[in-house]
Amino acid sequence: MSTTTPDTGHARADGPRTEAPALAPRPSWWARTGPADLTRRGAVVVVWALMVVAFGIASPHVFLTSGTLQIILGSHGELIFLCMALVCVFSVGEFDFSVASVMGLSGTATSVMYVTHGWPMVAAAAFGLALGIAAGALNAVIIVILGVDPIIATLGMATALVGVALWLSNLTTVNGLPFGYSDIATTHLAGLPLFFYYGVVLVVVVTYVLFATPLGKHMTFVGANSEVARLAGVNVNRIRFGAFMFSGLLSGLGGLLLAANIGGYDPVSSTASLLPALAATFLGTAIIVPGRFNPVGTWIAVFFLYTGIVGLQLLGLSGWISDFFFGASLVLAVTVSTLLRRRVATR
Amino acid sequence: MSTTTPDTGHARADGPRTEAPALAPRPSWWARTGPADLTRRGAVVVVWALMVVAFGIASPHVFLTSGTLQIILGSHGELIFLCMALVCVFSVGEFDFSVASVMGLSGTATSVMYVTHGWPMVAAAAFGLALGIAAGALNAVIIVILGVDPIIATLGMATALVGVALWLSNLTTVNGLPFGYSDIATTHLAGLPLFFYYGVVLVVVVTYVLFATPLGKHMTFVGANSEVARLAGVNVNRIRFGAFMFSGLLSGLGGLLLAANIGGYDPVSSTASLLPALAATFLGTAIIVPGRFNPVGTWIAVFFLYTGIVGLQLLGLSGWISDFFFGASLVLAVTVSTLLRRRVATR
Amino acid sequence: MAGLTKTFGRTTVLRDAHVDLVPGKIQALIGQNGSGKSTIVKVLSGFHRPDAGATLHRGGRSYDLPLSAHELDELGIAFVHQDLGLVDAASVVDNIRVGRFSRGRLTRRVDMRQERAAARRTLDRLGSSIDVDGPVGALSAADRAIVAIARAVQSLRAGDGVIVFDESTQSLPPEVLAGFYDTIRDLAADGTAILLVSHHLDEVMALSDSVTVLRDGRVVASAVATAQTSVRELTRLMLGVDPQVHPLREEVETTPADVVLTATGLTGRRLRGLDLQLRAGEVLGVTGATDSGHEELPYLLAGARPGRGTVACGGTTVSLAGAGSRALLDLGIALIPQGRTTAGLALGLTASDNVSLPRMRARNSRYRLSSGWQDEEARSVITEFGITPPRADLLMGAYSGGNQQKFLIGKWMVARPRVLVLHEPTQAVDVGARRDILRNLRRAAAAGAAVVVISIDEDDLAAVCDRVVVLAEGRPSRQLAAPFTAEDVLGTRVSALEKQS
Amino acid sequence: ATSASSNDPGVAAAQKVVDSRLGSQTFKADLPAIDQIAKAKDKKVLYTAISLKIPYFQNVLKTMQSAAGLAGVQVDGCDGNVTPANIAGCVTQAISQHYDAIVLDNIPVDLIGQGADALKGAGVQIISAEGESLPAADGVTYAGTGGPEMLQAAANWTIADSGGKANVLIVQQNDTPLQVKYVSQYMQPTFAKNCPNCKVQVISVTAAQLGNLGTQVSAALLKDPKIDYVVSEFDANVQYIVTGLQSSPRGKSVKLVGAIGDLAALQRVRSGQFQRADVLVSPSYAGWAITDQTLRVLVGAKTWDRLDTPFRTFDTSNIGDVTVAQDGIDGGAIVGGDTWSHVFRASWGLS
Ligand SMILES: Nc1ncnc2c1ncn2[C@@H]1O[C@H](COP(=O)(O)OP(=O)(O)OP(=O)(O)O)[C@@H](O)[C@H]1O
Ligand SMILES: Nc1ncnc2c1ncn2[C@@H]1O[C@H](COP(=O)(O)OP(=O)(O)OP(=O)(O)O)[C@@H](O)[C@H]1O
Ligand SMILES: [Mg+2]
Ligand SMILES: [Mg+2]
Repeated sequence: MSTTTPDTGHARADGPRTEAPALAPRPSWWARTGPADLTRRGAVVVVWALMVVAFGIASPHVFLTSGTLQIILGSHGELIFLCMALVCVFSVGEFDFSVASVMGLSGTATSVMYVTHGWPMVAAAAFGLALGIAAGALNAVIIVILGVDPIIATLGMATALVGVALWLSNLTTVNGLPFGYSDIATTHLAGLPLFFYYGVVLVVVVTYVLFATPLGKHMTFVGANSEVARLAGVNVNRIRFGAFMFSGLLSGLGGLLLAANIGGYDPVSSTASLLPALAATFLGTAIIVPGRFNPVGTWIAVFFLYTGIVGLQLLGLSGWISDFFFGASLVLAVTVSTLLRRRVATR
Repeated sequence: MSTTTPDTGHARADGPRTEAPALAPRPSWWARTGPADLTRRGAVVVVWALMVVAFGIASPHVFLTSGTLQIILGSHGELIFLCMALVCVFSVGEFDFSVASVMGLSGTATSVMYVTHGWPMVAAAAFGLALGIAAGALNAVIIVILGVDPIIATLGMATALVGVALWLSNLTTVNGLPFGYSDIATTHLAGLPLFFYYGVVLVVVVTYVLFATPLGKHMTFVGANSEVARLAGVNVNRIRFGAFMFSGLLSGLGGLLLAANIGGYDPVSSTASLLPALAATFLGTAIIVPGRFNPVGTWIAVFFLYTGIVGLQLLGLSGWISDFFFGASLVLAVTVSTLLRRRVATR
Repeated sequence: MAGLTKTFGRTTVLRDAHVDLVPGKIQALIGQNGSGKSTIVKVLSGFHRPDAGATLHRGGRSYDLPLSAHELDELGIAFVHQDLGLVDAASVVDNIRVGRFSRGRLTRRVDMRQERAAARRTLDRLGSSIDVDGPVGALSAADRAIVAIARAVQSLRAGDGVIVFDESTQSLPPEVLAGFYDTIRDLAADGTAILLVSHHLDEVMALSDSVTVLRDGRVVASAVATAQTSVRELTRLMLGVDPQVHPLREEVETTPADVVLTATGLTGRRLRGLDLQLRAGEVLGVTGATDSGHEELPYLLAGARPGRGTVACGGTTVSLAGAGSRALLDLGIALIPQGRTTAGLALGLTASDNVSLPRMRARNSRYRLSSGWQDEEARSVITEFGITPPRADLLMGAYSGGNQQKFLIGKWMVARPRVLVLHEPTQAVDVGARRDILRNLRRAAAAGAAVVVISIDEDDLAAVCDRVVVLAEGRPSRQLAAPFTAEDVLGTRVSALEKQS
Repeated sequence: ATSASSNDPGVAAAQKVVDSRLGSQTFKADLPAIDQIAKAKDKKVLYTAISLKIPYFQNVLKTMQSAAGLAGVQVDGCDGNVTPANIAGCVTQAISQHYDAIVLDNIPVDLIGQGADALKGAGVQIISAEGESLPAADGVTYAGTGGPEMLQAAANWTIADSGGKANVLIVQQNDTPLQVKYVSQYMQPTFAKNCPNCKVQVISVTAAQLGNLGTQVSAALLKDPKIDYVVSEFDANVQYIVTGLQSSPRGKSVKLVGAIGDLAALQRVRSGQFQRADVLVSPSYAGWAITDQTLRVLVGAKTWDRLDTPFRTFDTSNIGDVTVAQDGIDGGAIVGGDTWSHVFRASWGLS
């Protein structure tokens, strides 16, 4: 089975071959990071800054306010959860199209169980989360154990799960989650909802796991060359299985929190989040750690994209331009990052 | 750059390693195709037959009529065009998320130019088609020449092009294409619209090109191992470039014909066709030539999926069940085909 | 070819190199890993664009490099690449004819009858009778090589043309080599000029008429007649220093001690109940003909492939049925697989990451990675094996094949395992690097490890092993105990092969 | 809405409309009788809705099936799936399966383009239930179910609640011409007429871009911090608007008004989460009304142009009087009980 790695140039040699003096002491991070390297890492951040300046000039009184920041940071908390799910799955060399549908399933199930069937809130939330994990496990069984291509399997699951969510909810939006529950997502702290802070905590945790624990290293090797990992005693299938389960868990959590945020859930709306999540995750590979799926880069990418969209909306431009901006900035950012990387590689 | 092949086991040796007798006369197709082989090739077709029988029993008076056949074969002509675009791109080892958006762009542009700007019909259609080809060429430049990952690039293009189509149409559905134009898609022949026959012709042409011409063989080599193809003197980049252009052309054609079929176009609805097209194309790899993207298998897959959906609808079941059926049958069919292939391979 | 200069960024890897080929003669191209052999081939085949001034002279005319695939075809220059370049799922005829399919004028259709006939003709010319319609994936290694050669020679006119073999013998089992050499000699006898890139100096001595030696991108010896030189002289030209010649077995003494590993009833697809005992401080060699089961042994011993039998080591006995790599690693058995890019190393990650992977769990707490030891390990491998460039933070893909191989072996030796199992440890490695690697194996044994080398390279086996077991039909057939020579190993294997068939 | 303190005539007019729709609604109509209902027996009708994933349309379909069943007429459903290609598929189905009539619910006839002529050519009658009440024209019979009146009611509620000083943001859906017309020809004129001091802004959204509606609303609130009402043309969009209000610094003080509602809208009004008012009709009523018009078309009886739809407005003042549940909406209890089915049956001579 081909592993269909959504790798963005991972395997390419990165630095020029130099005649370094024998066993030179390892240079500091800063010294190793020349200006070209900074351009590579920071290209998108620079574009972000330019964008902020442009919007600031275009509408200084509206754009350059704390309100704008609140909107950009405070909306779309669920995207961070989906993106982190994708980062985990992509890191081990797999693919997952079903994150948004899993989110929808969990959110819907929680709302339906509480509102329609009168379960206690805690039981309803636990049920929603359990469904998310179960969906992740089903993905894992199909892909890791039965060996089906992950793109096809999760594409099918994505559609099937929307069906299940619609069935659970009897096709309707369900509303009326208790205020106390909504508070877990919407309570404001320093002007931003808790949902935002959960995202920050999640990004920190995933970054830590991926870059500072043995598990993260093992995941990286599974993604880069799973046979090497297997022969080094890494339980490759457990790691792949775990990545899908974790993806289900995070997507489910995102669903629970989104339901809390809205006070209910509409099962069909979830699929709209897939594309932004994929876009941000791919865009993240052009930031901070170029060529690798990385949580912080992805986090920045989410806010990069929404800075553009909110800025355009504040200028009164919406509708077609937001789609265009979304797509074009993804293509542009990744193209620039690919070209920069290539230049460094052949210097 | 990793090529991100959406290959479904392509590179795997297809048969068991046998000590073939030297220079035995070439066995007939039938003799080479053992019963296990037939199961492999035909599993989905058998499921299809069972499905038809089941629906026939459930609602004999409605389902088992020529009308049903007309609905199944006569609607969704545009899907065949999108699927063939995908087959071409997948065959050379690339990916294309943007087919549905390109279709939408061409359909919208044609309608807008004729209806809103009063261009002659022929000019409007030519413009729509040219936009489709241009979009394909842009994909090709970004992916083949600049070396950007095809999944990311076409994902971005897919979104950006929806924006362009919305901008062209000023955000609404455009209607009022002339009758004469609509006739090119809707004229009936033996109970089925011309749109259906175009699809058949297209499938025949693509099959011929892929399996019987040098170009097709070269495409297969590029998809299986582009380095081998390059060393054998195949102009790999031209073939990859061509595949994206052709994809743009076919998607554009699909858009023109869909616009003719409807008499106008709604720019946002096009994206809804992406998932069915991907599903059918992947499902097609489980039919006729297992493990390879193939036009006839894909054609069968489209009608397999729509038989299920129309059948369910005729039974009065709709809403959630169609999504569920769509997703579940994709997962199931590909799982069964993967398992069968694996069994044959290890026998 | 003349004036070949190739610069990658700031690194110049070819400096005004030149190669002269004569019709009907076999010319060998040798050099250390990274000396530029493949780069010459890639410049000629059009994969790399050389710096200005590179030209090809042929038939009294000059051409600027690079040439297009079409021009190469016109000029009758063809290539057989290291991994043969075959697509397994495609048929023999497609693999041979790819890039040259004829096309009907109106139908644009491939005339398969004609294609089959063309493929057949070429195969007949090479004296092969394989079925042209079967998939290449179903062919034996020898037949696969024939298909690759057939693709290269088909458009050469007899008595003309050039074929370049870049380490093509790498993927061939020894028993088919003789036939392969015959094929090459026949081609040369027809008047074709042949360029042969190889690390096997014996092969070079036996096959070539002349030798060109590269060092650091420069030609240090051009078309030296093979008859007038020796392995020792060639090695000196390649390395730039006098090679050490006395056997490693004597250079690094070891003293076999207690039995550390007992394997009983190893059974897999080919092995049939093999028993094996290893002593600390011993280097054991295992070899055999294709399909005799020796290729399977390392992976069974390390739990990397499903099999049956038991392995006892360090007081613990593990049953192989259902056991994975992990269980045998825990016993202290380290496997160095063949295929360094597919199973040995992750080329996209740094040297330090690659080296430290096996001890990631043991040397860290579960929740925190401490990084100091990783670089330390990588640096110790770099010093131990003399790897260049000596940088732990470089991506593995930026090292040459020989250096990668050193990292692969070093990554396992750093942990001082009880048992070291190696499969073809010197594949695609130059003489200098080979000696470094083999010396380190001896040192590991001297330090108390048990070392098993599974290889078909009789020179390696003769150089390092205290004992060699030859397998036939999945069981031990003969044994050799030191001292023995490469010829002894070869002879024993041939007689085992005869017994097998 | 008890802000009648103002003696502004526009506000008074608005308040009057609001008051008339807050209580139980009774359906009254003077329907011409259908003489030969037996002629409809064994005819087949294809009900094509913009999306059968929306429960309202599912319930209309169910009602139609049982109501038409009384006259021996078979009704099947076809899901338009919000895509013209799917809708075209439904048209194909109507023609090839020889239906006698097709009902297009919330699908403008324009959207099927040449399909309309193909249907006419095949002798399939077209009934448009897109919500507007129009006289039959061009071979199409209309069966309006009160959409324009409901949106006017939502506007009037806003005017009355604000005492004639509302600063309103209307969220308009842009997928079909009808959706645009609802706002420009019914809602905005209501504000213009009854509330000259109201400030009205419109933002538009398409189905594919609902994901960005939240930030679009936040941005609008940021640009004009005085906005105090957001009116959504369709309740289906309210949840996206809610996310926008959540992330907006002053979102909590904005009042949300929705129309053409569903259960979730009533739940929000009851719990007081953002939404303060909703206007809603029972799908049972719509199902009967559409069936009635369809039967008239099938037997060639006189059709009607407009009926007085029994829709009801809900806000904090009356939400406590009703049981908020799906069957209340489906059966009509929520608007004051089923006061229509016997009226229609009587006109068919089947009471
Ligand atoms: N794409 C590249 N970018 C930068 N440097 C390269 C590239 N390819 C080759 N080199 C450099 O060229 C040198 C020569 O490489 P080449 O592959 O020709 O060596 P070789 O003689 O074939 O070695 P081996 O014996 O391992 O096959 C390498 O050491 C490397 O430094
Ligand atoms: N970005 C890079 N910077 C420096 N050197 C590079 C880079 N990329 C590749 N190389 C060099 O290019 C060479 C790869 O070329 P090639 O594929 O011919 O390998 P090789 O050395 O011939 O190995 P093998 O013996 O397995 O064929 C390596 O020797 C490596 O040192
Ligand atoms: Mg080489
Ligand atoms: Mg090499």
